[in-house]
Amino acid sequence: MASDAQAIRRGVEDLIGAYADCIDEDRLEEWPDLFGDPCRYLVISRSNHEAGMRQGVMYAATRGMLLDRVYTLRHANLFEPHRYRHIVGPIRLKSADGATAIVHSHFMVARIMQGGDTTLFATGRYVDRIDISAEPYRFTERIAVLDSDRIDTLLAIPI
Amino acid sequence: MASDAQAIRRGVEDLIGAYADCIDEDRLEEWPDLFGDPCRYLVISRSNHEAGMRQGVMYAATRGMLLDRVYTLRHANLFEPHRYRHIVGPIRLKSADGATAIVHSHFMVARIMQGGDTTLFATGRYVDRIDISAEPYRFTERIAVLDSDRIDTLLAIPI
Amino acid sequence: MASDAQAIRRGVEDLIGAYADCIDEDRLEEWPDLFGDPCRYLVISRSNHEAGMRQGVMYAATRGMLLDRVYTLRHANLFEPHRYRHIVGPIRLKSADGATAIVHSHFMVARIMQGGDTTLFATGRYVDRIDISAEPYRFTERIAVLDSDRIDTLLAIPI
Amino acid sequence: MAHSEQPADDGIHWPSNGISEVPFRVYTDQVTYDREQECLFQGPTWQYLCLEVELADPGDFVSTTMGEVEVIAVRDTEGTINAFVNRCIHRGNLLCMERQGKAKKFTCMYHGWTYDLEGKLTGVTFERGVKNKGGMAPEFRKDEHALRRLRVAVLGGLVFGTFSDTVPDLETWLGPDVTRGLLRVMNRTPYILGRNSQILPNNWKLYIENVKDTYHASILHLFLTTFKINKLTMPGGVFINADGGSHYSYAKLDYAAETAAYKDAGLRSESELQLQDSSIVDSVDEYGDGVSVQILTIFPGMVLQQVRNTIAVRVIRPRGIGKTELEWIHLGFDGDDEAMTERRLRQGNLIGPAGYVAMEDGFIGGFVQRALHYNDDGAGIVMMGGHEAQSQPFKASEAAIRGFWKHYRALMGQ
Amino acid sequence: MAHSEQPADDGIHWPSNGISEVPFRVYTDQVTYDREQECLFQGPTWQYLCLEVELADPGDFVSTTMGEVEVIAVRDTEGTINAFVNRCIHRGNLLCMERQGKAKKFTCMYHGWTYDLEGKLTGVTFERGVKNKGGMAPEFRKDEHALRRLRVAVLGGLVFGTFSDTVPDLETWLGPDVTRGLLRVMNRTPYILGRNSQILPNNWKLYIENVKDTYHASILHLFLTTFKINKLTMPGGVFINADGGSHYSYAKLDYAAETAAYKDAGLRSESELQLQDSSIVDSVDEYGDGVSVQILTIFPGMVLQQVRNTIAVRVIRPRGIGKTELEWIHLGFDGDDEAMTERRLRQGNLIGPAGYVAMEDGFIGGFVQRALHYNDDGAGIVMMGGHEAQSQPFKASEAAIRGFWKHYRALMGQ
Amino acid sequence: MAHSEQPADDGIHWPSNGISEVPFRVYTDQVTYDREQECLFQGPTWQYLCLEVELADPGDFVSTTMGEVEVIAVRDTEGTINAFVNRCIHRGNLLCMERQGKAKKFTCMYHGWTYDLEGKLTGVTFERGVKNKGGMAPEFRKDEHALRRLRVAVLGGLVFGTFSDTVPDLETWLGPDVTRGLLRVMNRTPYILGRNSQILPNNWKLYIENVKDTYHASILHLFLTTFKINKLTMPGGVFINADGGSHYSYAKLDYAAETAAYKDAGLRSESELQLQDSSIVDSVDEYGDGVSVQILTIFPGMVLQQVRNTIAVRVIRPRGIGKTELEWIHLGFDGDDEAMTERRLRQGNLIGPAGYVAMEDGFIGGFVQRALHYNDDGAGIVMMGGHEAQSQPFKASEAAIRGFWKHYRALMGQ
Ligand code: FES
Ligand code: FES
Ligand code: FES
Ligand SMILES: [Fe+3]
Ligand SMILES: [Fe+3]
Ligand SMILES: [Fe+3]
Repeated sequence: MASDAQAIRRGVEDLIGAYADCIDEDRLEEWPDLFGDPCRYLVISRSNHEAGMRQGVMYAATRGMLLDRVYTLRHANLFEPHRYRHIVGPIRLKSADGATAIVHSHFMVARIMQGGDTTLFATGRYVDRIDISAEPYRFTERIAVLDSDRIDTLLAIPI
Repeated sequence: MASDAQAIRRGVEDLIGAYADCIDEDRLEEWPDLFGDPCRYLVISRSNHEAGMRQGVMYAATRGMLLDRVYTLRHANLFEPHRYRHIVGPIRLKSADGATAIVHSHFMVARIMQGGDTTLFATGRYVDRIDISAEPYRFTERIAVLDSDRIDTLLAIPI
Repeated sequence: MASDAQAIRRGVEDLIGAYADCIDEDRLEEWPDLFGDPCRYLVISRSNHEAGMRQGVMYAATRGMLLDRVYTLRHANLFEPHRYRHIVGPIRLKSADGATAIVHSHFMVARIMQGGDTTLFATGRYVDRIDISAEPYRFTERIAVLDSDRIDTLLAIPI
Repeated sequence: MAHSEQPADDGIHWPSNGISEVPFRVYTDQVTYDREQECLFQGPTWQYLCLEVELADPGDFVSTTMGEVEVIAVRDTEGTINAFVNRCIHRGNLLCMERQGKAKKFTCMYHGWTYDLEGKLTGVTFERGVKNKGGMAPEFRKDEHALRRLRVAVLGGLVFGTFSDTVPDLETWLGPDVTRGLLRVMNRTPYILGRNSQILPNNWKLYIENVKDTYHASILHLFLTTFKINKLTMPGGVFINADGGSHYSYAKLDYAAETAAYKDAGLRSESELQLQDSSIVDSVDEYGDGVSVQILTIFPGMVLQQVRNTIAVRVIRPRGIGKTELEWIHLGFDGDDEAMTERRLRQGNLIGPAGYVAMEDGFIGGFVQRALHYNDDGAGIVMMGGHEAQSQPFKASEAAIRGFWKHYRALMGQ
Repeated sequence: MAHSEQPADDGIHWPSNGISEVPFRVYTDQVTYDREQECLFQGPTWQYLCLEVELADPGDFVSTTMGEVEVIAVRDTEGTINAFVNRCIHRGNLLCMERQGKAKKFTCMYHGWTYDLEGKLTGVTFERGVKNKGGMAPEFRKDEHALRRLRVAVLGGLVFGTFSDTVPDLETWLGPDVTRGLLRVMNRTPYILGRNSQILPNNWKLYIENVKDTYHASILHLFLTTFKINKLTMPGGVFINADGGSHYSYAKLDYAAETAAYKDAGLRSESELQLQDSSIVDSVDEYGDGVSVQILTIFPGMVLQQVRNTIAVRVIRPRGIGKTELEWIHLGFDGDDEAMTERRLRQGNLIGPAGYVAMEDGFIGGFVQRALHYNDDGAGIVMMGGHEAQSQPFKASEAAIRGFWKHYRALMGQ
Repeated sequence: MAHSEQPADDGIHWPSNGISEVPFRVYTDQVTYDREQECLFQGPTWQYLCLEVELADPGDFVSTTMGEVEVIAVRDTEGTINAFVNRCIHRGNLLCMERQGKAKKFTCMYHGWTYDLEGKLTGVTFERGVKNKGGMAPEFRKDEHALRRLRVAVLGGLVFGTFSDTVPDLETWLGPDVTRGLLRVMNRTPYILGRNSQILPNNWKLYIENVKDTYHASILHLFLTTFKINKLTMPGGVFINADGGSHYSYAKLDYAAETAAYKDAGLRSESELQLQDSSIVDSVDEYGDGVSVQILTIFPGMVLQQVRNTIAVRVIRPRGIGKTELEWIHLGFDGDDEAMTERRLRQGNLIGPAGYVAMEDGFIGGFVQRALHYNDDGAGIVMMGGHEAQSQPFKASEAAIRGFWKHYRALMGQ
């Protein structure tokens, strides 16, 4: 009933909000916990995605792979310090049964370098499959479909 | 009562969400259906709008004119392939009676060229008059007030 | 109970929406009324803020200081005419008791010059302490934490 | 930053046969670009500044640019329109920052020097110091200083300016044909329906050539053929002035027959190949001469258009080798009724940045620019209609483009 | 806008000892950049255009760039692959705007001139005018015009093109070693798993040097040492072709031992210093020769890589002195089963813009560029492994980089 | 990309009368800009690097820029402060990417070469190869290599550096007046209240001139007149050092009277023309000498300000002909109590990018730059207070600006 729909929407919004929050505020260690295990996290350009080409830029199939990404970011990769700022638009709840919600949302991500340079780094759409069978909600699948197939310099922090 | 207000807000958010969705995901054929007939769709710069000058960049007074815009875009105009990414901010429900809701929202639109170039293409405010007398809600009037009076190269896809 | 939480969330969203609205639509005179008195309004770079350095770019500790900022903007400072466009992401309600709500939200601000130049001027996070003990809600504290410590040309209009 | 992008000259080599082969490098060379500012935009040409109605009363001013240079046009207390460079004599500050307004005098915000509406320096803050301390060096005489002045002329309600003391008066310079064409369109008092501007990713000359190019319309602009717009058009012609730089082309239309045709069309609205709503081409013969399209250019970068009932001035502003700002000033006329205004606004869908017919013109120049990138050897071919730049009674010709290059080469000394 | 950024030449002064000291100014000088376009990218070099499988059928075309120049590759009706410059003969418009497609002929959108799949001009709209009015100048002969043609060659399913009539055929030019290395990797019919592209904030040469730099891998790429990847690597070697410009380096790996090692690792998963999920390095010896890494470069700007089971072509596209576009074309091969595809995709985390091993290569060049900003006197030192550019059986060497400079200086005439 | 923007020299022609007429082209010419980097920023001038307190302990380092060049300042184990260019000797990589930190040595991330805190090259990875294979060419001697060294001096807790071996020691170079002015403000141990930086859309010289311009304050900064700030200011003066390049100006204030005035004001708070909350100007005479404003400049691009109780260092960093980065380093001092800190923060509204008094200085230079765009013939007039550059007991003068040009011309050899 309505209140349920309401509750699901709120839970989904919280999950999606927590995602942007932990990335932008540099609390990446919380990021893997937002996914189930196994899961699917894929950052891929729209041109590849629409052409049915599966090669992305970043890909994880397990929470372990997410943890490795965070560990590596912290300890085993070098890059100039920078941060993101996500703006995620209103969610589009495409479907929801007791177990799974399919949710789309638009995003813009600005990248801010340590020197202050700010650029519109990425835009696109999150295509999410969310496990709503239990609290806390978790991503079963999150595909970040990038509108552009060009990335400036590198992609270190997940989108 | 509250639940009504709630329902109206949700319906408006869905309409506005569907608008950005069908444009950004290149399902333009769905776009005219979001308007009543007759209707008023106007893309105009703030400087013209505030000065009371009516000349816009894109203008439709009927659903037929919207359909013509889509047909022309698909078959009768040439331009370099590109897509938009809309981010629409939280809506401001200015007023709502049983028949009509007046709604404002802020937008940013990024344009992504086939080569990958991404730019902040347009920013502004939607000033909407929405027919809420029946489901599905439809735009009686949507004015996209552009903050800038400059357009980069051309405006093919509606804002 | 849920409906309360719902009402608080809506009230907070309205306050934050009204803030962006009055700035972007150049109704700055309404801006001070959104704050309590005394209050704390601070625009500060993340690098200063995270380092515990208190120097910001704009600072007001009373509503009088907010009023002075608006008066000065209108009558005692010269700068090239321009406007902002705020896009504020979904709010994160961190805590709320009967008296105070702690709310975070992400923002992007585009700046549009009179000539039409549009740039991504600022990105960051609002860290708000909101007095919800009575209608209308008001900011007890609003810290606009800027991701970049660089400002293009000048900061005349509040963020 | 005029010189910040200035490279060594690569030399522009014009093929022997004059103006029907155009070296691609004219679109890519920085030295050429800088000389154009000097020889064309600051040279012996008349350029659009504003509408006379924007300067209705004494003190009304407009600040704009001629080429890359900031200038001011203002009506003084005698009612004369003056124009001068928007640069303070003291330290070079932009004297006026408002795009439009009303002033009794111009006061520089930096140190408060003041100028009258003729550009004469009338006030120097602290000229004699404060309490007899400081002040300007004694030999400084403010009456020896004035803002760099432009010549001004008005034709058909349009205000023009030039940096040149030698260029003939405006009408003589335009010649009788172009003058006639201008006055035909501007036969009533205009008002501004609105402005739009477009940033074009190409050299400014690619756009003005496009406007003068009567060859591309029926090919590039699919909209016209798709919906059989202008299918009742009757042959028109091209008038080119003596120096070649300015021109107009026109075509007539059987308005009545077209209107009838659309009426019938209403009956077979299932047809894929027609507009669902033909009101965007529902036109009236407002000039009573059956001419439905008249495109007029004034060297180097102004366009005056009548496309059915859309009337617009277009100003082409160079903004670097590969960047051009195109401003559209959409006009109505005193006496328009609501029906006419609504007609102009609906037809507005044909032109401007989103115009069904104008859209392609907005990007095609950028495609040429891209194709020439590091690939600008050789020359383009402009031989449609021969090698000359004469007025011609037909449109399958590039004569008007050749005319542009004829005058261009004369002024650039190439 | 080729010339828009062209400054006066500051002169590049090579220290006496040849190729083991590289003047920093080669990365910052605009004249040098422009000459590279002419002498290297439009000079006697073979450059990657596309995969042969992208041109499977007659009419299939790809439009791309060689250096900064827009070109088209297309398979004609005889099945031959042709390539030509993507610039219309008429007024220089970009003839083809689609990145990929199928065509019977190429029609310029601007004025409709048409070209066959060999680039010959076959149609000129209104060539004889309309109703005998206008039309092209009589002496214009369209059969005298064709698009500037490139030579084309195919090797291992990769299509190459050159502007040069004098450069030897592809295999001779590459030499036996590099040819062998290329054919080893491209030993099956490839398909595209996906593309990614990166904008690098540095001169293109800093990236190709990085690829040829066998010295930095174990130092810059912490990931390898942190997780002891390749700890079972056996010494490899470097092959450099005769002119020095092209090369490949390789290393072997005890695949079986590594797999076993990861199995054990599973038992001590608490260890901080190992991957939680080692599937990203879980590799198979798909070439059956124990080689786990082979990096091959073709002068001036192409890379073919095998890093375990990730196969990719990288194309380095100069986009200005301090800007480079790097395209990754990730390959699979016909016959890959789902397990192999999934393996390639997971290992894909090692390479590309977000690659655990490739990430640093994406920004390090930008750091050099920044350090050289207004500080480009002097020369870098490239003496690891001596002063020569010979093939060597070890990797602690900069020989491949010296090879690049050897051929670079030869073609640039420096 | 130092040279990427370098055009041919257009020549800067100084009018006969020395330094009271400044050719506008100095703000628009790329060759001039590049020579400034060499003759001023890499020439005989002392430039701000950091605060001494930022280098409290051995190993503490700061990386910054001098003009466009990346440099590092570090305190070594002997406690000496060293500074050198931030460019690795091997291939030119940016040696240090952190803006601030603590290090025992500097290790280049690219190939691991190491340097001690004096900039001496101490380690070359694989110098002798791996298992005796590869390694550096035998004649390479690492003890022959060190990072390009700067001279360093400290005054009043501020650390300065210079590329010059010939410029006199800092105090001699500044002269007694400017030295005294600097030590007056920096009379306690500072700490950083915060940093802000601004990108100015103009040539760097337009900003430093603005700072030296005692003429504009009461005119451009409406805030001061609107709210009658400083109405109790007493005449101050200007001290200019011998070479003309550095200076300070000051003004006194009757603090007590002002405080009283604001108290009264409280009673008539309806008055439109006063601040609702005057705490932003509520000041104390922290130096006990009644001086409320002291603006000090050090050639070419440093400012030390005391504006009431706001103390700040400003560093002007050229970032291209028409782009300048201005960094504000806001200071407090050990011993400040909370009231003083809050006072400094509230007064902070007067300065910085959003400063009631500083705001106009942030864009006015951009307006000059715009007015000069393709319009840079002629010269500005700097004759307020005559033609000389002497210290003067009054402020309605441009003497300090003339001083700048005097030293500028000397170093540029113009
Ligand atoms: S620059 Fe205009 S008054 Fe000084
Ligand atoms: S430019 Fe190609 S047909 Fe005219
Ligand atoms: S560039 Fe510094 S070690 Fe190689
Ligand atoms: Fe056209
Ligand atoms: Fe590498
Ligand atoms: Fe000032």
